[in-house]
Amino acid sequence: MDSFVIDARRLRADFPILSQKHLTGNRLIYLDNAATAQKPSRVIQSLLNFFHLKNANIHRGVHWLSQEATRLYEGARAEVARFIGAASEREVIFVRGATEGINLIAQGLRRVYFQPGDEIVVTVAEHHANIVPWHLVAQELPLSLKPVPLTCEGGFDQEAFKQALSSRTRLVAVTAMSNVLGIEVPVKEVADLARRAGVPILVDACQAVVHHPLNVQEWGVDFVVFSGHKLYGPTGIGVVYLRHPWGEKLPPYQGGGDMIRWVKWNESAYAPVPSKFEAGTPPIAEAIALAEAIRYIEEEVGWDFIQAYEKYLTDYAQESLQSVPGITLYGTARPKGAIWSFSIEGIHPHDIGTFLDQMGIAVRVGHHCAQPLMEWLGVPATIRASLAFYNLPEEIDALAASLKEAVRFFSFTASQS
Amino acid sequence: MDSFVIDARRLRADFPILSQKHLTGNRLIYLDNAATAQKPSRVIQSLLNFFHLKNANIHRGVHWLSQEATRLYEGARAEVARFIGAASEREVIFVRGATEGINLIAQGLRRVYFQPGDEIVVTVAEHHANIVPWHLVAQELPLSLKPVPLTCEGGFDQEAFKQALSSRTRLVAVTAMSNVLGIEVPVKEVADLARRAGVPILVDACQAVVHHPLNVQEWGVDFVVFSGHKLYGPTGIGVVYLRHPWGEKLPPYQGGGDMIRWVKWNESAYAPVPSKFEAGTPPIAEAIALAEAIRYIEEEVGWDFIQAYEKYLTDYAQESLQSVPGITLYGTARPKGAIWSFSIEGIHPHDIGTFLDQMGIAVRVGHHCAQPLMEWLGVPATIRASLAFYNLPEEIDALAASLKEAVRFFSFTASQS
Amino acid sequence: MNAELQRLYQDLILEHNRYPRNYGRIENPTHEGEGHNPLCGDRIFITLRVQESRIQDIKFEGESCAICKASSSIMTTLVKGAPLEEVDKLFLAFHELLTQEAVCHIHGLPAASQEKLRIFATVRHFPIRVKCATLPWHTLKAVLNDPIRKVVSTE
Amino acid sequence: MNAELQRLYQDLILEHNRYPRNYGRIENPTHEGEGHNPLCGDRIFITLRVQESRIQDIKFEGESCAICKASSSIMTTLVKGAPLEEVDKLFLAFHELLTQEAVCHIHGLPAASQEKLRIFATVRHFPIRVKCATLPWHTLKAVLNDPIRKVVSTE
Ligand SMILES: Cc1ncc(COP(=O)(O)O)c(C=O)c1O
Ligand SMILES: Cc1ncc(COP(=O)(O)O)c(C=O)c1O
Repeated sequence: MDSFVIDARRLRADFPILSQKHLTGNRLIYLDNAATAQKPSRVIQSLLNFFHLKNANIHRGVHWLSQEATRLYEGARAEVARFIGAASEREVIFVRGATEGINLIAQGLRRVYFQPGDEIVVTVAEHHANIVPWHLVAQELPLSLKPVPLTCEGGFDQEAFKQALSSRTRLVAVTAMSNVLGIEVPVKEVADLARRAGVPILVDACQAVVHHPLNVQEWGVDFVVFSGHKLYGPTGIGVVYLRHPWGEKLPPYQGGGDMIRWVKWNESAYAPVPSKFEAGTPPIAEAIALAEAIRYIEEEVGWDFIQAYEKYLTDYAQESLQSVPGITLYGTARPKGAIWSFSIEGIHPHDIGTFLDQMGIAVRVGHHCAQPLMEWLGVPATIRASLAFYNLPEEIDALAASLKEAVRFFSFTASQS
Repeated sequence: MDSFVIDARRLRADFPILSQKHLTGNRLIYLDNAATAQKPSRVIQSLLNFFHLKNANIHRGVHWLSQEATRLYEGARAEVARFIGAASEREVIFVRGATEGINLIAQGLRRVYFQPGDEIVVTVAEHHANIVPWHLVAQELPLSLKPVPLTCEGGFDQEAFKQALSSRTRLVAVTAMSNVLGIEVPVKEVADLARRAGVPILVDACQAVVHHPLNVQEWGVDFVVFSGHKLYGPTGIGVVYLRHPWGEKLPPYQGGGDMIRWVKWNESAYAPVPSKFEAGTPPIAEAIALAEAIRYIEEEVGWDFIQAYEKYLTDYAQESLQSVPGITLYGTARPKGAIWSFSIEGIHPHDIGTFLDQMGIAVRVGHHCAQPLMEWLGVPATIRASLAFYNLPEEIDALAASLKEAVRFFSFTASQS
Repeated sequence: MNAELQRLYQDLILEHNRYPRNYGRIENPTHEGEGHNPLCGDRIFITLRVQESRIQDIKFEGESCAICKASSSIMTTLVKGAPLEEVDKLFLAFHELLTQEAVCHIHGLPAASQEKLRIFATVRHFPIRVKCATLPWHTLKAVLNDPIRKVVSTE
Repeated sequence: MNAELQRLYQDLILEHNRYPRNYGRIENPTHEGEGHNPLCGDRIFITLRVQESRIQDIKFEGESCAICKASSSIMTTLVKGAPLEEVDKLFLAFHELLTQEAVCHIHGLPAASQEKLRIFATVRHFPIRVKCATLPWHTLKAVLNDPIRKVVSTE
């Protein structure tokens, strides 16, 4: 394992923020990667280069800078298409993030696909981004969500899933990896079930895309979304994969420049995909920097390393955390990404969050935008430590040690007062 | 005027891209500012600082970085609110850009405000961003756009505007400054007319916000949108101003994390404004960098300088361009921003665009996302030179000289062959 | 141990968190209601009986962080038996304490009450935790204004 | 004068732009149709008469840039009188010329035609202008496939 750790230590040098001191003077231990990842210098440099050397608006300019910006932006699309195994870059749409992505799909399906009373099969582990967009649709066109439970360990329950599918099912929309539990949903298997049920499948790949390579064609899915900022890219950029011919079927999400063929006062005709779905000036520098993040991951980190080392960290963390008195770990099923949610008996997660913060440790506490999952788990909130390939075993040691200290601190006994 | 030019020359040092050489070896002359502005070092540095020092997701984290990021992001909102004279920062929503902004408003009004058959009064000079979103609404709920013509010089025609208002009018939606002609629409006056007609008014301030200070309360308007990238900020960020209580009346545009109060499987309740309209992870670094752009404009450039110098440049350009044989300038009415659209007899704008590009001069040619305006002007396309406070008179001289050369080049005479 | 933490989690707070006073529900309440902080999941339920413009009895229960639980517990000890007028004063005093830069003296309140409230002053340095401390007070105020059961949110 | 510009706007292109051949509309066309490049606003209208699998007559008109106009003009001179089979070959040859890295010889076409087409080879270095050159050819092809009036777009 030592060689792993040496590599991780070397890679940390690519992330300037990680060598920062915390406000308290402690060394910063960043374990909130599922909320957003830190950015390697290459990605930051990419933004800088764009604005220093190539900045222009895209598509409509015959001048050099505009052509350069267009080339880089469309190059980023091609890079993403290759990265996710899309059949064509025309299947890749740039949006602000996963949330906008699901809203784009939801509103499109509202207009041309759903019928009143339709059901959408989801898992109990969905992020609000895969719940609330459907509520907005449901306000205009009644439909309902059908949540499929997980096993007690947070694993995928095929039987339960099969039972949830019915003649009213019109869409399967699942997370590929829970942002709270880290557990994986076997997308290929679910896609098979969806296909047999004759309905399309949407995959929220926000977390999955960070922890292992994926291939939308091998998955056999119709819609995929993810956010750039969790994939070591900048904020303000995300990706929607619309398998052909969904891009033709869905109406445009937003109207404006660049998504039109022609415009008259009473009518307009739309450009072909992907432009049809990218109204107005897109996040140009951000798309280009996302492509740089992808190249960084593939070229300088490598999926083999990420998968092997993160598995090591996941196991290490499990063992370490289990030594904390009164801890409950959620989602112990495998396979899982390097995310651990837990609670500690008698201490509210919020207090743990503040305590750890004062130790320089950044974790997330709360419902993690997954309130229905909290309800299913029967907890008001959890503490979540989510890891990246730049985290170190000693950071996990520090977490476990601080948790133990917290347990002592909060178990106030009468004798102390 | 010399002191102006000295100041402009000094300010150019803040824009690293301007000292770049063009592909052809020529000095780069960037006159495509209405498409997107170049970014001062301070803005680029702001992105860098955020990702180097403060990067975290916002609102839901108790840890230090997250609190810092939240403070900076909400600070940016307060900065923008002050900049546009909003009554409260809760009236300011961050979006990707003006285009998304108008779509957000349009879809909200579709759901709670418009009735079939309603009319929206616009000017003939609208950008597609203020046309196509209404078409998308009209597909679900029939309504129509009523374009008000300008005077022949491109000026505002109050009589025509008054006549356009009728009992069917339910919204006035106008650009404050044409991105093609630079001419200004007197927003305060139009807002008065709208108020008298009892309808709300939306203002597309994309260009106006760049060329002069504005105050939404003095204007007396209900909705305002603009894009950060035209205001010397990064791509991926824009602003919607929703005058209270429109934020309460409009339903959320997108569903997801951070815009909810609580979520159950069949229903969710929304957070108060502005969160209600900001589903998911917003463009955090971009909002912070936009605030930096605003500070740069106010502190280091100054509105007095911008207005006086750009007026000088506008006049200078008018004179210079008029010396080009066969030129027609569009939109000579005043007041106007530093934008000139023109055509040259017998030469297609596209050929001029390529010609100028080879001289190192970046202008935009085409319909500028304003096809109905092109039709109204009776031209297939125009050439547009749009100026910023960092442009120099000698750059305008170079433009005029190159245009004259182009005229000679394209007036091929039989003797040449 | 980190000094900031000890300033936030003073002994009295930890003690009230561990051994909350007036925990539970009273019988035959005249007012009751729930308070909820969706950010961290704090949720408290207050029942109380008002007679002759005075809070005769009050209890709280719920799941919440230490700050919220201690604040609830201390609140009940302060308002139990107090005339509604004084409850108003306490509410305002507490609100000021948590939002203003420096409040040394809270006028018109018994010194013992002031002291109990003042242990929450350091919460100000943890802006994200302020709502945890104020939730019980906001809930109490809302519940008093309206004897019908309702949910209060601090967001 | 910039050398790249002179490579793009060769004399023959400028000459055809200024003095386009077969400009206008023919009477009694068997085929007609419009081509449109929304990016730059190029718009051309083609009328032609096909008899015995041969383009007997063809004219074009419209508003367009120099590249598009010259390409239209040269196209009409090449296809006028040509059998449809040869038109197909010319279309393919032109398409290759503008999209492939290096095309020196175009097989199966008269040398004179080849030369005329080849002046458009440099357009390849101006990717954003390629559609200007190909618009007339795409329009012709679409129009030939379908004698009913239709609008073709290069976008
Ligand atoms: C007047 C006007 N409105 C709207 C827009 C659309 O802005 P964006 O493309 O940044 O959404 C622009 C810029 O293109 C504009 O100039
Ligand atoms: C599984 C999952 N889905 C969706 C989202 C929403 O992503 P964003 O906030 O970037 O739109 C997240 C992240 O918060 C997530 O983890």
